[in-house]
Amino acid sequence: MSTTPAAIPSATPGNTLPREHYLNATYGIRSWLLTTDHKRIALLYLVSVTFFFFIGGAFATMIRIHLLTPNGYLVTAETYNKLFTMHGVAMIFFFLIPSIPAVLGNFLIPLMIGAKDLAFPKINLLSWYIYLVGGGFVLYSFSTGGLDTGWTFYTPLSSVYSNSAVTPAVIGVFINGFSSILTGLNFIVTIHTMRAPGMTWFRLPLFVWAHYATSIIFILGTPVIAITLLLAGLERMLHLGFFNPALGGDPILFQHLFWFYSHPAVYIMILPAMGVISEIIPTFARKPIFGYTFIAGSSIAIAVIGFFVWAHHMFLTGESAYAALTFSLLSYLVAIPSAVKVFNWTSTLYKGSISWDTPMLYALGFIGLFLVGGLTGLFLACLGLDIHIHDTYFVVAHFHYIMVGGAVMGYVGGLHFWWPKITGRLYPEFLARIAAVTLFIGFNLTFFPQFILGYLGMPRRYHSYPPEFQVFNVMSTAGASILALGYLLPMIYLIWSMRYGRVAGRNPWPATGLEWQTDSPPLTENFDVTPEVTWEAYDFVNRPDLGLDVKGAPSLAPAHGDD
Amino acid sequence: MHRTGELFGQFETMDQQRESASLGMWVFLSTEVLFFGGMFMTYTLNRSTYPDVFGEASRSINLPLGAVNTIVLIASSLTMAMSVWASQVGKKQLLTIFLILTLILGSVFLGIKGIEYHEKFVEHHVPGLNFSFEPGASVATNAHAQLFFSLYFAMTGLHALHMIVGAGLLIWLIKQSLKGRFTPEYSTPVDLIGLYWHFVDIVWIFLFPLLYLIDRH
Amino acid sequence: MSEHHIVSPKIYIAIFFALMVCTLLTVYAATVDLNQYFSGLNIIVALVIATFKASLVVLFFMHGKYSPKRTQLVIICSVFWLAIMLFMTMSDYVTRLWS
Amino acid sequence: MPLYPEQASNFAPNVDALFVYITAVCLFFAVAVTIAVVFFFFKYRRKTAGEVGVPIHGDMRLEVIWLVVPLLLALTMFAGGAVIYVDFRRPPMDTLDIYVVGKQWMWKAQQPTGLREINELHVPVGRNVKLILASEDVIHNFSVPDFRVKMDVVPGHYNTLWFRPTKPGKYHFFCSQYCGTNHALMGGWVTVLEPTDYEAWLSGSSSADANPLVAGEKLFAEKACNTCHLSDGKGRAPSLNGVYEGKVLLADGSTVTADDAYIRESILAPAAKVVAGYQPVMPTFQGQLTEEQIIALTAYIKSLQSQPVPATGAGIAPAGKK
Repeated sequence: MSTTPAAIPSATPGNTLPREHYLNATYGIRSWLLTTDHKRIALLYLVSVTFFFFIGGAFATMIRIHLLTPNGYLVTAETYNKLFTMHGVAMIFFFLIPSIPAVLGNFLIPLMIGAKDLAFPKINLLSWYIYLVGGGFVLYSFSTGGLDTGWTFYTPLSSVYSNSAVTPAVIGVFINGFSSILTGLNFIVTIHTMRAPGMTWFRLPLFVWAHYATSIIFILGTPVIAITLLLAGLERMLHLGFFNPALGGDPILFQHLFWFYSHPAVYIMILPAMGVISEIIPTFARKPIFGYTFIAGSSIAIAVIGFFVWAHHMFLTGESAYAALTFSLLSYLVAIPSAVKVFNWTSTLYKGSISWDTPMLYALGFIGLFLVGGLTGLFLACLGLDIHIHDTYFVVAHFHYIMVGGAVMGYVGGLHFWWPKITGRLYPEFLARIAAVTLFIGFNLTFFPQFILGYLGMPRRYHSYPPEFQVFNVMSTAGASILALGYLLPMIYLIWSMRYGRVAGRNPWPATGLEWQTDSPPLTENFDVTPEVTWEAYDFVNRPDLGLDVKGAPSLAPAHGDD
Repeated sequence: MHRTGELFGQFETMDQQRESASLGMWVFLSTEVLFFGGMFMTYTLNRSTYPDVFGEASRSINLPLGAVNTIVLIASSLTMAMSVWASQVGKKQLLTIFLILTLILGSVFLGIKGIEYHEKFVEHHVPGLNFSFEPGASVATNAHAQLFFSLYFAMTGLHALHMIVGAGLLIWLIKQSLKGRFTPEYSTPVDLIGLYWHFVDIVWIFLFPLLYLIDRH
Repeated sequence: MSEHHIVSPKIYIAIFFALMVCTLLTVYAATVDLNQYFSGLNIIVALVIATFKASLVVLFFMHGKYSPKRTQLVIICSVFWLAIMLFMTMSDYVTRLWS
Repeated sequence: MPLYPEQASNFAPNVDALFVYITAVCLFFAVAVTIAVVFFFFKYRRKTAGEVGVPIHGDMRLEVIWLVVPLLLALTMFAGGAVIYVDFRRPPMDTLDIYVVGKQWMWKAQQPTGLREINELHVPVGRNVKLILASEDVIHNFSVPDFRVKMDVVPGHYNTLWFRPTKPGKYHFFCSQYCGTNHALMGGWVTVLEPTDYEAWLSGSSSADANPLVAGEKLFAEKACNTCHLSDGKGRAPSLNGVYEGKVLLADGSTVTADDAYIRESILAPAAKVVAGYQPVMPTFQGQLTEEQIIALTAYIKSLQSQPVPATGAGIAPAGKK
């Protein structure tokens, strides 16, 4: 991207930070570790999920280096298995699932709905501690023998045969589940009861709708994986029998229960990212989102239909062909709301006033990568094709496009978008654009070759592979090194900007949400007085306070509903 | 915890605070439904695969104890409901009495459960500990009976764990109640813990026929 | 419970007795071989009684009947999701034998 | 650099065709959206700092179109996949049956003649081949990319996988379900031979004691099966003559086909499906037989298919065989 004029609009740039805000309200370690302020808890989460991201990233790096050669000599088979398992566990349970909800959601939901805090601030803090305890168990497992069951913990490998430290890992993931549950509970109650006057359901930012949908999954899905892992753990620790085929139990039942949560868990990762994108696009196109109700409704539809498709992970386990047909059909249904979102985002760009700021670059990157990730889901939902590509690198590529291309792009883009609100300062725009483009290129180079590898038949979770697959593995590893740089760069300049970045002011973009109506960084109580909402979501025209050139705008008829 | 009837900073009104607390508890209970649900699913499949052995194994557990326990637990639900009523109408002494009754009934339930577990232990019916179902039972019957008893212990064990947590909460409530903390304006903790207690009762209402009453004819 | 509905102790006691009767009924029903009339009737009867008892507890002891709509929605959702899990999973096992 | 593996089975052309179709539809949408995004990105780039976009809130007709059109296209993909999958899950009747047992970390295959192979599988070209898959420990997956087939190998029950090789040659097979330390090494080669070569290979390397028929017959006596399952149907248990692939009438009035899975179940859980007219007296053999021994017994029972069926052979449904 070349340089762009007027990248940062000039709406109310302040010179100094507000005198008092949540970051300097109190000092000392205790004031952080015992805080009940949702914004501080969000920052605690930010630090801890970043920690796990780098742990998971380190494992990923070793995996990619090992796979440079067919008979990789970096690590043994046993170690390799532990690497990809620990990569999965760290990334999924301790980075991706909490990332956007617990960091951005925690920070923003009360601000967006005009509340002083979440409904249960102490429970919010508790959920962070639960996360830490769960993380502690998992790290203990990683450091005392590691874990080699795959992040899916399939029985009877995990409950009977594995010799690695399965028990502490299962306990850790079990405990961590309650952190998710409490976060979801807090969000649902907060969104129901804490909205400011005038903040009706259909004036809610789409980010909030996305988190409401996510919370449904947290609440109704997470307990199932908790109990399932508990049962598998009991089978291992106390030799009880639930799934153990030696006693006549059915290992496939474990998969049913596991995927009952773990498929919707994919939507836990992507829905909040979709929420972020739904905020960024109208802001940087300066126009209302196209089809508000459809985007909001599709979030709920994804969360609900997402619970009906899990057995598409099990087409080849010997599950009944009738069940397979049903689940395949339902899987195609869940693709539709995602498609609706993409079309609406694209249409929002039409006749917008589009700036090329970094968050917008992430949003566009997200659309591109999510498109690939989502469309390749259609291949996997297809029964006939799944026979061939199931459990190959095609699957690996597909879910990395969704989880890394989608969720992480959304997360990093969201961090940039709200960074001025979180820290009161702007990140360096030029470096940020370079990082965004680097990430996009690195990501595609890493994961696109894996689609081809998958169709060629390379199975996943292989520490060595036939030499004919080497070319694409080398490409993938090369891409991964670019990707790694792309992640390090924002880490460095974001930390730098906390001290040296330009002071942002209340509403640097400007954006329409309530969170931009208060100081950056906000007060501990969020707002001086409880705000009253008199405008529709994403309405730039009837908002003189934003200081935009509304008169010069080509205006259509007055704002009307989208139905 | 906090002083009685205090309005927390994040809320605007007492009503909002009460509604949030109640909704929060219900949402929590809905996760509990799915939490126990995973075990009910495992039970459903294993029982439908081995109906006969499950019947045989079920007949080996002590029905009179289970039935008495059901009655005890439902009675404790009644006293809990009465505590909620007492707190709502401001009968402070009655509240304390009902809470103590609930706690006693809950403890009786746990005590009887303990006796049952002991019986099973003596009979070598605890999977993973010298399990042997019946002298002369075939290898398969033995294996499938282990599935039943694993579920029996996991389900009743997790239920008992919930009871123990509930008992702890009740002790806290009784302390508060003795200090006269609850008034008709402020009885949220009694309401919420009441909801939790009734939920635990409901779980048992399903566990009882599923575990104790298979093919008793 | 915003309106803080107060249920009279008489109702509680009536419900308690109804629950007792159901408990005795379910124990009695288990001792009769109902499967001879219709395969699986015993378990069906047991579950119907249990569901009825649970509904009484939810509606009266837990004030479900007097709760706001959104609380009732939460109750319905939890039962619905439980049903998704049980029925969709069993749909696999039940149809395996068809061919 | 090949972009797709060799097409060496009856499924391969269909799977590839479906792949091309779905790729084409997806490419169309991906390209269309990408072009639109990039075009809008340049065309509507912000010109002045205070500029706002045109406040368009939505369009119901467009929403309906992009709800319905993708749905219809998705249904065609579903249908295409369903056709292949149903074919894949229903093996034809005239198959060459080969038993494959997976264990950490090797594959053992057994030809109908009893010839055993380890991490190798020889099949004739043009024949329908059915693999009957069993696992001795954890879940594995038998996968042959060049045939576009794979199936999980699950401990506790049989899965089947069938294909018809269309091209002689050597093809990789893999374990595709993660199964522990040496998962990546748990693979081998399928060798597809001309029928005559296959016959030659079979006779060239078979040995009598490896014959499951022989082993099964021995087991049948060792485990005292023959004391009840008398061939004249007068024993305490039904005669097994002609039972394989026939319909069996059960005590509860239903009938089942006596296929491999039924025989396996009857050995391990005899009480589950008792033949009409007999008492459930058979003990279970769970834990006393290895998967290979069960396969041997099954092979022996299968060989009784051609034996005369006794008149008193209760349990064999009147409809007769197949």
